[in-house]
Amino acid sequence: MAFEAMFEPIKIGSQTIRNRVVSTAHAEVYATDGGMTSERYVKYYEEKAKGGCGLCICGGSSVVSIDSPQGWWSSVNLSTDRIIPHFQNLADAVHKHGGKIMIQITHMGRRSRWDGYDWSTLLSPSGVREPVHRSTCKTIEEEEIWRIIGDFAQAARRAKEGGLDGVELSAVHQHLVDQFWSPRVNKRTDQWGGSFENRMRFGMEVLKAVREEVGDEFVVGMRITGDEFHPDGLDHEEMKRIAAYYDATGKVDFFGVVGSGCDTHNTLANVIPNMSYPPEPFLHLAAGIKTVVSVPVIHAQNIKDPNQATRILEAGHVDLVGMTRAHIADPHLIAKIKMGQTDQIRQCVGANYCIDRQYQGLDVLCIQNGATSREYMGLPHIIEKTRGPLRKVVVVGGGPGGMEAARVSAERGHDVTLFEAKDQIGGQITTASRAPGRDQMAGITRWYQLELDRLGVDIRLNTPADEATIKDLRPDIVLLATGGAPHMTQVADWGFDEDPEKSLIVSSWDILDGKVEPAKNVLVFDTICEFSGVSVADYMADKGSRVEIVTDDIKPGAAVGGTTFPTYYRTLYEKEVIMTSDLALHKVYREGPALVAVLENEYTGQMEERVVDQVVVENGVKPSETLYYTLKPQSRNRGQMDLEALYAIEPQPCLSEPGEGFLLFRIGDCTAPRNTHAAIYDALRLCKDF
Amino acid sequence: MSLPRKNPRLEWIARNRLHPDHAQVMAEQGASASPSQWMGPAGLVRRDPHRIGSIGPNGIKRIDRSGLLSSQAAASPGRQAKSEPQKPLVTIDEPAFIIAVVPDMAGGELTSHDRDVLGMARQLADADPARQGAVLAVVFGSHRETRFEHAGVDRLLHLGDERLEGYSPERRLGQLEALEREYSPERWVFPDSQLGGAELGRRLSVRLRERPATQVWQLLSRDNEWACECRGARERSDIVRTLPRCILALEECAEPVSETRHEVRAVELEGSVPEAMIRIDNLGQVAVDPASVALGEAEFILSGGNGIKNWDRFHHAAVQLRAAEGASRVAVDNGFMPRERQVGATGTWVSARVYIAVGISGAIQHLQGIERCNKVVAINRDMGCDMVKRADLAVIGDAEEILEALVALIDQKRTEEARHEAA
Amino acid sequence: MLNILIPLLLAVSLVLGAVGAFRRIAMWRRGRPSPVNIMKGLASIPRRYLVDLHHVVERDKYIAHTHVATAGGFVASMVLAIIVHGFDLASGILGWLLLAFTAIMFVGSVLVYRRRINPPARLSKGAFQRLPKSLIAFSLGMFLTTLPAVGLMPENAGSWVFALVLVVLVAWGLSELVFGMTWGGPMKHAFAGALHLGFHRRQERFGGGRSTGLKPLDLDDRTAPLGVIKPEEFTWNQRLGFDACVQCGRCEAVCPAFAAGQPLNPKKLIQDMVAGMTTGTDAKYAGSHYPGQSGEHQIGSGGVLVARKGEALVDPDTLWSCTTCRACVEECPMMIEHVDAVVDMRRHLTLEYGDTPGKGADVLDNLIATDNPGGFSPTSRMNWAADLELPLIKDRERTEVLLWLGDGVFDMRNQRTLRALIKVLRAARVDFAVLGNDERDSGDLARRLGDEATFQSLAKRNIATLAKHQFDCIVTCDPHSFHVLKNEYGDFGGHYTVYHHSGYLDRLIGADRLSFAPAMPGTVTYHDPCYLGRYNGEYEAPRAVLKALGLNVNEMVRSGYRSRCCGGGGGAPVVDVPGKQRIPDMRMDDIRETGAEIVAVGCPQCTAMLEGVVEPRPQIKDIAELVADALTDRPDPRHKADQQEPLEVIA
Amino acid sequence: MKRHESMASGSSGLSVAVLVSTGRHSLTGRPGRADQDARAVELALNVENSHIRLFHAGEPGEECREALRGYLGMGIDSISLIEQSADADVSAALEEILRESKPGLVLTGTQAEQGEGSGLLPYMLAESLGWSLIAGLVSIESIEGNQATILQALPRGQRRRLKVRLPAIATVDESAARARQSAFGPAQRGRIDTISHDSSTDEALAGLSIKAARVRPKRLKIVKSKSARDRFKAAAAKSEGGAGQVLSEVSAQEGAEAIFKLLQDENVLSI
Repeated sequence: MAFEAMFEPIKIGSQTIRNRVVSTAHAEVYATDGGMTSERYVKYYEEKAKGGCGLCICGGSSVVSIDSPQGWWSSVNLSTDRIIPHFQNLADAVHKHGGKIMIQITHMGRRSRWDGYDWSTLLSPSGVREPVHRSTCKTIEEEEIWRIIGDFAQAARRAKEGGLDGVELSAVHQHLVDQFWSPRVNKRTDQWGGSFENRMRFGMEVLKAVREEVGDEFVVGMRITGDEFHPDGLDHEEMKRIAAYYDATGKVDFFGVVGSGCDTHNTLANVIPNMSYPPEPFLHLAAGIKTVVSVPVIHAQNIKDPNQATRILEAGHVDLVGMTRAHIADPHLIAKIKMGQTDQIRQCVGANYCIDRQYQGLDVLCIQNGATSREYMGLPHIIEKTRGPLRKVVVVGGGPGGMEAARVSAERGHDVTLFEAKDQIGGQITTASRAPGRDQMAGITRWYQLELDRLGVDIRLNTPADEATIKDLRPDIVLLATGGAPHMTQVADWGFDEDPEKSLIVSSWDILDGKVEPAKNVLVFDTICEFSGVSVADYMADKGSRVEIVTDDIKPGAAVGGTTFPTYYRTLYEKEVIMTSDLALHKVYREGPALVAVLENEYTGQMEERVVDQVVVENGVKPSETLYYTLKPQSRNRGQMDLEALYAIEPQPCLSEPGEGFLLFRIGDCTAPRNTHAAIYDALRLCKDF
Repeated sequence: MSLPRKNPRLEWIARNRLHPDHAQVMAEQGASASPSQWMGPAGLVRRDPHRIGSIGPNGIKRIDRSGLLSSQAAASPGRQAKSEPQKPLVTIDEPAFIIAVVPDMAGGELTSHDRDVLGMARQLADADPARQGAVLAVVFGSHRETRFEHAGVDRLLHLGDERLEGYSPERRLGQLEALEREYSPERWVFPDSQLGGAELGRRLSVRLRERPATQVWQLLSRDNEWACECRGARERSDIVRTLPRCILALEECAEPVSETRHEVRAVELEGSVPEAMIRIDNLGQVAVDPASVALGEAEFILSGGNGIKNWDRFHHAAVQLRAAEGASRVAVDNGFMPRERQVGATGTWVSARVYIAVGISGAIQHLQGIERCNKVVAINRDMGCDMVKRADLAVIGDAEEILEALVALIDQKRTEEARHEAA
Repeated sequence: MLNILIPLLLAVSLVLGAVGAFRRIAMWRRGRPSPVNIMKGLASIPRRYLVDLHHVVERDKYIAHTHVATAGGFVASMVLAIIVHGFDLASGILGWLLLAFTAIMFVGSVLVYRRRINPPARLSKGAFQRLPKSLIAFSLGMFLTTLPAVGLMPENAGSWVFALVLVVLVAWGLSELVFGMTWGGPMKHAFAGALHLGFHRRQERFGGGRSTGLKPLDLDDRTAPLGVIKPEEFTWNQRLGFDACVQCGRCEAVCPAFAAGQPLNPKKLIQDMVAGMTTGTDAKYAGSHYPGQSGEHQIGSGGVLVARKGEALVDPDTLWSCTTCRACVEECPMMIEHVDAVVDMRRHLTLEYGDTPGKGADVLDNLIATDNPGGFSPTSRMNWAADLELPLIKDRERTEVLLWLGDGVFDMRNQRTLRALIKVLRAARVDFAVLGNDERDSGDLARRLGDEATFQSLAKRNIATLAKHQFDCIVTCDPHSFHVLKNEYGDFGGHYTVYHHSGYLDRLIGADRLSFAPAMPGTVTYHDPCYLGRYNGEYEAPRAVLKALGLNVNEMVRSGYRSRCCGGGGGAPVVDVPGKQRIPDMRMDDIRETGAEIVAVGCPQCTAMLEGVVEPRPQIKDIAELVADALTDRPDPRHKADQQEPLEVIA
Repeated sequence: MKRHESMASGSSGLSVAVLVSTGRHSLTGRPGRADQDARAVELALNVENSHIRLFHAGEPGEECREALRGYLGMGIDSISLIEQSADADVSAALEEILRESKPGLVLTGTQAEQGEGSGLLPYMLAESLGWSLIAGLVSIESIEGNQATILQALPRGQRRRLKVRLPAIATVDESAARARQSAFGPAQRGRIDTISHDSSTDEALAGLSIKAARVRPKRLKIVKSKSARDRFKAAAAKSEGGAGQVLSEVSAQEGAEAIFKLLQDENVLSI
């Protein structure tokens, strides 16, 4: 039996966990109504349990006190007994499938925002401000310390009464407990600061109070960091000492270990390592903690693959592996391993769409899986075969939308043909994956390629579909996912020309796709500020160009999420890319052998120039609509989608209406440029009822 | 670097922002020494943001907005040269005792196991500041190790006699006995490895009538006395015992030396070593079928990725090179190679002496899987790919042509060799 | 002349026949002893012949009618001929009767003759090609000879030439049919066959019974041979059984290994056993050989049937190709026990030489050291069910059902079946418990691989474990465990009521303890596991369960007692003898022929073998999975459960 | 020495002694053949024209006998069981037996599955008997006169050919051919001949504390820097070799030569 090590049950405290795989605590941003778990929340975890996950620890940063605001991230609020019946639903749903569920409880101290909800005064041991949340805070008083200790105990009681299997005390990510631990934040000289014992006191009192309240049977764990990576913070040796100190009490049932602190943007990116990181980059820290504690150790951070998980477990570095993003990408991960379908696992690529949304206070979604966290709406992870008529479905365009449309249609049992003009499927994903450190994006395409092959989809590469080729196939449904092209013509003075010889500017796609070689001195003008601009700058600098990236927005990469822009910045600065903001590209003209780019200051209108060899422009996508307008008049539905049905996740009414000819739909960027998730989501919700 | 020429008047003007010529002087100064900003013909300021600032006296980039010190600018900004920090050198002139270590020196270099064992020897030598010991390494035959000083070697006994080259346990034992007579090491430490240490260590122990501690995996300090923990009963038990004189230690028995340099003072055996009775003749290594060795164990791997177009030729090359075959995840997903050949974090971790990556760009998972390889060769079209950055040797060009040339070269050498033998 | 010669011929042939019979019996008796009740055995022959044997023969109507006419005609003619001609009592009805029977026999013989023109490949040729002519000669000769006796023809009619022809015809017929019967001619089957029916080593098979469990070896008796390597090491009645073979080749036609091109042909194997007892060579054998083999074979040096090195009559691969599916036994009109012979010889190879091929040695080592064939830690048996909280029987005073999980606990595929079964049992509120880590492999695999010692060790320890607990019955989803627990543990003192899960589910459905949602559309076929069907006669329950789910079963051509093996039995996948094609692929072709989208199975081995067939192929689902998928939550469960009467079969 | 030569190559064939120990299954601890010792027996059985004797020195008991039957089942008629106390140093007894029985070749496993398992015993015997010692034997290629040509195991599946003077004691590597199946019949019929022998107590044994082995995970990358940023970078960065040689714009031929040279330097090419 392969992957045996993953399937050996383990006891955590009184609970037997059926396997070694954990969905660790993360903020789901799904709780509603004052921090109550909702149907959406329950279904999201039920799906993981159904898929075989051993232990789910839900509710990242679920708060125990009312002065730790839960509203910003729609996290769970354990400061009131109102939560108890909600937990009962959650516990039943997970237990029904043999899973175990615990919740992370915390007081976030200074790590929050104060400017909303109850306009709380944030607390911290010494009133030191936290950079990531730009939050100021007061110095905590003795009375407040004891109140919060009591709040922890009450929160644990509520989890227990709600039928959950345990709580995880968060002493990581610079929450209140580890704010007391860290000399970086705790400058106190009273009994709560200074010496090791004093810094440990708050966490110890919390642990004691919680244990006292819930008894020995209920699981109580702690999540800690393995090294804060701050010069004035807690290092690995100190963390080992702390872990051993708490372990010696016998009151802790497990430790979860995370590498890196996260109170700066740069360290925060470590906590949820994106695709530019090596696999399990911080395993050594968790393994170090394991050498000093007597209870099981959980480690998550870039563990996504069953082979990788097995290797880690077999080696005995830790006892359980967190595969959290892996479960967001595919909650049926474990079931697929057990079914011998490891090649069918939709593997997390580390795009961090999930966590980057979370930091913007948006619900957690997966870049490549439209069903995740939409289980409550009835979006399926497993597409069932249709019981209705089998149809001929033609999909035009092999980008994310087209691939998902072809996959879902084929899973429904239809006869699917996919046209792709290029020599490989993937669309813009392929272009995106060419940038340094972004190659994992291609993993999305690889999964689709394997699935489409398995489902027997007829993929026609190097075949730009036209009216005749499509109609030759006598389709019942035509889906256009033809994407678009770089939008280079918006400003005439940029000097774009279809003829590359004459054009003064180059698109970022042409650079990344390798059609145009990077020149020596380059100006990248990026008005979109998503991944594409910083990617192309990074790519060119990597090839040896001197690059300046200019934007008229507030900073280059402004729209790149909180766990990803730091890794771009690390590499851009390292390669001496100049990042300039607030300047718009006004005009490009030739002067002798050089190009001169005229930039206009967004706020003063002042002009300045750059003398360069090449000007690269990233101005987003212009939809390709020609084919659509050719086919539209001939289609039964005139290309229209019933939005009410679409948004309600219901079948398009036209599917059941009789009539001659084909139905026409278009999805993704050929409608309006959005993103990968949007294209995939549209394809899924539209095609699941074909 | 030439000394900067000074013009005190211009410096004065540059410092004096109220001087009427200030702007012009500043512009001229900049223009002569790579300007960062100047006036373009269209009357718009032209900037070269790459040129802003210079390297200050501390070797750190400095931007002098005051202009006060700019004339002293020495160098334009650029990447700061990285230098390896020099570790302190430890010399032990009169050691209180000797810890003798006999490293395996596979391939003429210290193995990682050797380094671990030297690390353990270091612990034994340095434990008591009042009684400082020295680590003596015994090296047989020729070697190409250049970093003994970083591995914690105080004394090096290099026995270069060519008869000690290769597998020669009986002769080597004779030399170690001589060493025992002359230096009476306080302890003998061997790597307990199939490469030689396991055998030589046991031979010496029984010769010296010492009961060795074998498969030692950690030292323990008990009441000012050394003890050790060993594996016993084929990995099934742990045995704690007082530390004997002869120690055969497992990999990772101790951290290798990393913070100090050591003297590597050469020593020699004074007396003559009696001729050993030789009962074993080494007839040399035997070619084995690479397919019979597990991928994770393979010594030599030829690995193919997306850049391979003709897989038959790849397989042919692997056969000719007598290398085990590996593949990137992409090649496996695309169905060109079986799943069990996948190298990387999501496949097999390999530890080859030489790993040739053909047409593999080097996804981060793949790079992790080859972390333990000794030498990595990249054959790739893309000079900027991560595999080329990782490689010890990278050849940029058409993978198939290069492979074919390599196979032809090997063919040619083999024929020559065969002719040579026949003659 | 005739009235002298004919009685003389009769007398001579009878005497020669008696001598031959004596010698033949003595030859059989050179085998190992096997106690039988002689009188009872002899007395049982007619009924067994006419009922049990005919029951099998009747599966082929043409040959059944032919056989009735020919054999019935001959027996009657012979008896009458002795009376009519031997004692010259031709007058009256007897002569006419003799005429009638010889005429019937003649018709039968002609039918036999027709069968022999372009005979199917399974039939042996050689002497058997002669037989119809001999039959015709006898019936014709005797008919014509009798004509004068009843006065239809004048005495001494025709010339002496005619008389001589008649004598030759009768002599020919008598020599083939009377003493040919005991001297090894093709009619040997009648003589040996009749006695074999009487002295069969599995008496239980007659009268509709079933006897499929292997006979134990006495391992404590150090002098007893371990299995069989020489012909004399078979029991005498096994030898008798081999001699009963009529080389009809029905076994050959149904043998999955033969069809797959593996070197096994059950008919040839039995003939090799006969050759071993008699001539020591297969030179005269005129049927199909073992696939991939040809030429003559002699008994090995030292008189061994199977040679480890060099040549003998039987190659070890022949023995290891057998899946022990019992199709040959089921099909044999002479009720010969091929599988017993195969296992007897395997026993010798394994127990004496340790010559179990392929992965056999690993599997047996694992069974010895870990009590499961995969070598998994015996303490990890319940790992798969950590989340199911299964009740352990050791925590219970008694339970209705002891759920025997089998080694499928280590297999992720079979874990799904087990989960489904547990879901169903819970839905039906069955009071069940498991042995947990105390369970061991049932010993089936070891026994089929010939390792009787390991089998007995496992069996005895399992029986000792079971003796510690109180339960009403055992339920298992593994037909191999089912068979061993039900039919083979008895020899070691383990007697239990055992159900295969299909049978038990059928009962639960019958007792209205399960309710289902309407069946999904789609066609289903059902594959009978050998160890459930042929070994235990359970053909109906699985079909009844499928019917209860609202599924229509599209039967395969080969189903029920004629089901084709999946290739997974008898340790065949472990020893893995190569052939021209794989048995499961052939079975999948059978399945595809039905057009079914789902094939329902009831055995972990079958599931594994069939799922090993490359896709695209129909889905493979265990009956338990189909039942679990169709379950609906019962309304008002608690209330009903409290008043639930226990199933009468269990209580 | 002279006498030995006659033993080793006389007309009666080579006399091979196999020293076998009692094994324990790695998962269940059940007694049985020790894997390497069984491979040693297998090697001995494959030496042509040889006379094989099996010796076991240890505490007789049911478990011991059960384990020894595993060897008998390989088709061995008898095993000599030299009775020793549980805490005995068996080397003296074995030395004496070997001195008496004068085998040409002694085979045994590399390491025992029970007890200290130091693998020292064959070395002690070779030293005190003055015989050759071979470590890591995988197969015996030929025996001519008092010379044996054998293959020795090296790491990573590699092999080395050695010519050894007999008499010799060889430790058999776990990569030697696997032992044949042990059959029930011969295992039951084979004899275990008990030989009484004085035991000399292994005094050192009392000083050892033996426990079940702990899990010892392989070392992960070491990031020891005192600088938080260095630790951070070392963990988060992908592995790069740094100072590798890059050959661009060279012919395929030149590229191949550079690779060829590296392969030769690293000694991975077998030519």
